[in-house]
Amino acid sequence: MAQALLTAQSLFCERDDRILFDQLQLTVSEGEIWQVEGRNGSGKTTLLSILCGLSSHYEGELYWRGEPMDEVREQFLSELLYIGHQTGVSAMLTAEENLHWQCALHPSLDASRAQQALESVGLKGFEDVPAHQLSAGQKRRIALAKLYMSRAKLWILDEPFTAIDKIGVAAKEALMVEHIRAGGSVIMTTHQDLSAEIPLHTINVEHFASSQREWS
Amino acid sequence: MASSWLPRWFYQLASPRWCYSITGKLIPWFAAIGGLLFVIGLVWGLAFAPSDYQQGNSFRIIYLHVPTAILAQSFYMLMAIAGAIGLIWKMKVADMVAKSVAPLGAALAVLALATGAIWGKPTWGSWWVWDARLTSMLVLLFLYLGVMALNSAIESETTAAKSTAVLALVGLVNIPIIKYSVEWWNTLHQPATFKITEKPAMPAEMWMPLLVMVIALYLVFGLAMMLRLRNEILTRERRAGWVKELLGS
Amino acid sequence: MAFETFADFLNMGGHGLYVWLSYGLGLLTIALCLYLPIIQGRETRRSLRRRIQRESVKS
Amino acid sequence: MSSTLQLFKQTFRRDLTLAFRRKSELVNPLIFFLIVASLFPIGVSPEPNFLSQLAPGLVWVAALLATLLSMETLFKSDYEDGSLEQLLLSPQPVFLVVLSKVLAHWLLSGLALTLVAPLLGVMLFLPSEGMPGLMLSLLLGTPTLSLIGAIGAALTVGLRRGGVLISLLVLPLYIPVLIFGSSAVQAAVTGLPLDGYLALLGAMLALALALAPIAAGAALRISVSG
Repeated sequence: MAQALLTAQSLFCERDDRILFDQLQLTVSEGEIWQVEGRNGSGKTTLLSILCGLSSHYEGELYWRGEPMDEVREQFLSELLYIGHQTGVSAMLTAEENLHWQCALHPSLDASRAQQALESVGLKGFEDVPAHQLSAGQKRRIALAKLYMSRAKLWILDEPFTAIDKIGVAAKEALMVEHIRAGGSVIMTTHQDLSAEIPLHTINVEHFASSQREWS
Repeated sequence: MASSWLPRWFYQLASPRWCYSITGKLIPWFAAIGGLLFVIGLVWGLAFAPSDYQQGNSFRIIYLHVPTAILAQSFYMLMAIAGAIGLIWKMKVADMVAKSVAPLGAALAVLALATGAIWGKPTWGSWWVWDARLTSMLVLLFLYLGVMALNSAIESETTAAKSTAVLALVGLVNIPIIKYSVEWWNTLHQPATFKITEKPAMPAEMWMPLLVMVIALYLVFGLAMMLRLRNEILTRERRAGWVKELLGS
Repeated sequence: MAFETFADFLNMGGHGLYVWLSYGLGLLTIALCLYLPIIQGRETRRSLRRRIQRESVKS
Repeated sequence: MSSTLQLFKQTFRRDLTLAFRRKSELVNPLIFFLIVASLFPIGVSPEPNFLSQLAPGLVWVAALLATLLSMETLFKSDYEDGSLEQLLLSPQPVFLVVLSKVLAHWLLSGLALTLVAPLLGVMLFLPSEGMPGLMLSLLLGTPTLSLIGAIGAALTVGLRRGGVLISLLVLPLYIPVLIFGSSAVQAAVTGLPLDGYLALLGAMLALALALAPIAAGAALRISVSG
């Protein structure tokens, strides 16, 4: 029986007078890839930022390995890799410098694998070019290089494949499969169709949009 | 909200509904007692209290100036503490209290400054003097304006409440420092002026009406705060069943 | 009573302008602080009522 | 523990690198400092005696405004490119990263201003006895300005037009520093002992060091969450 990593119970979130979701349940266990579905503006990004603890605009409970999130937050963060819509790549820094700082922030990233990671995402030879001189896809690839360096248990990825070509996507898919085989798990949103071989769990945010909630 | 050592009313206070109904019951009392005390204090201070031997009758401005100055400061404290409670216990009502208090505090600070300035004219011969009290009241007004500006600049209600709470708390830490530094700066720059209000010993017939006015203004502005709070509760809880019931009939 | 006549009271020993100006401002401010939330409250209630009616028609 | 220290150093180095790559942001506050200080002789009076009396306050006001001007960029680009999210998701304490960023920022604004200040002192006919007081008070006062400014920057980072707002929030909090800073210069000019003022500036710095990074960290969390 795979251990439950991240559990969300009766999550409720509203924005601008609109209920994005209510009574949302989600349990992400070891070895699972979850895809969050929903139209644009349905609250996918919001859900991800709630799950990783960036947003506090919600009601409900979050648990990490069965413990309340508030009590084990540090532990959770040290086992988390998050790549958001904004990738966290500074335009004025080179790929190498960007990764270097990320490694300092997140001890779960293995700094010694930075070179290899950049090579894997096809940025060999671009290590010392400031990111603003790179294309959008290349910039995103700097962030995605973290996937190759990560020892984190849970990956939360928000549209990681924007501006990434097919070969790149396939490589990341393979990486994710490898990650879940090793007992990790992934929560992601994407507009791309993932290859059929990936064991995919899905959750559609819109299914939770209608609420019977009695406002207290 | 797991800790149980807090008294029960604290948790009840957390419920907007309870808060709405209790303020509804309190408002008539505040209005009646506050209004009565205000009239008593006003007549007593203006007509019956003896005039000051040095400043004459312009001294009577004290019955407005000092209470508003005291209230402006305690409202700031209230705002910061309510903000802190909102931050720590995620109590919605506390956020609403903080938001309703801010404009009243600013109005009080303006009033304290205005009466201080008007008092300054016959006392010092000019409308404005960089006296320690007036200066620190001016800074307090700036702090209020900053809090209000931040609150109105942020669209999301919850984010606005949290941000202003942080700012109000930072201001609260700063108030004693500002007060001290301004007082010290003032003595450095104008050593020989006499203070506007600090009298060695004010006779009872002078300070009694002052006390009445302080209490009266606490009640009156408490009333104003409750009125604002109730509006805030209704707007923020507009989708709650009890609000619909209340307004639907 | 600190004043002999009503005129004295208004005059305030020559400082009438300052005293009455202060109290005038004070009363005005207090009145505004009470009046504004009251009319605002009326407006809020009215718009919320309309909103509730709209919703009940819809459903 | 060593990884925490490592993060502090890395952030510091990163922010210095970033600042040196955006040259204009580096020199803009300094130019602003010079321009503001030269507005007063032009706008008020170029008379040396008059200016030398105003000089302590003028230099301090100019330094305060220049620091404030440079504050807005402290978290802005990190917010825009998502670095701030990464920072907040670090298991390391946020206040430490904030402290490191402020330190880097201060080196390039506050310290730079302190070093340029004597030039302004000369332009405004500040008596030469006042120079050590000017330098020392700025040295102790500008870090406090940066620390307090960081709170304002953190509160307004998510807002599109934070520029004027940040001044509104932060300037009232700068008043005690301004009072003791300019008084220290004044005392130095008149030959009075400085240590009292410097001690007060130091005490304020200590308080700001202890509290401001925590407040700024909380404010960042709120801003990113919103």
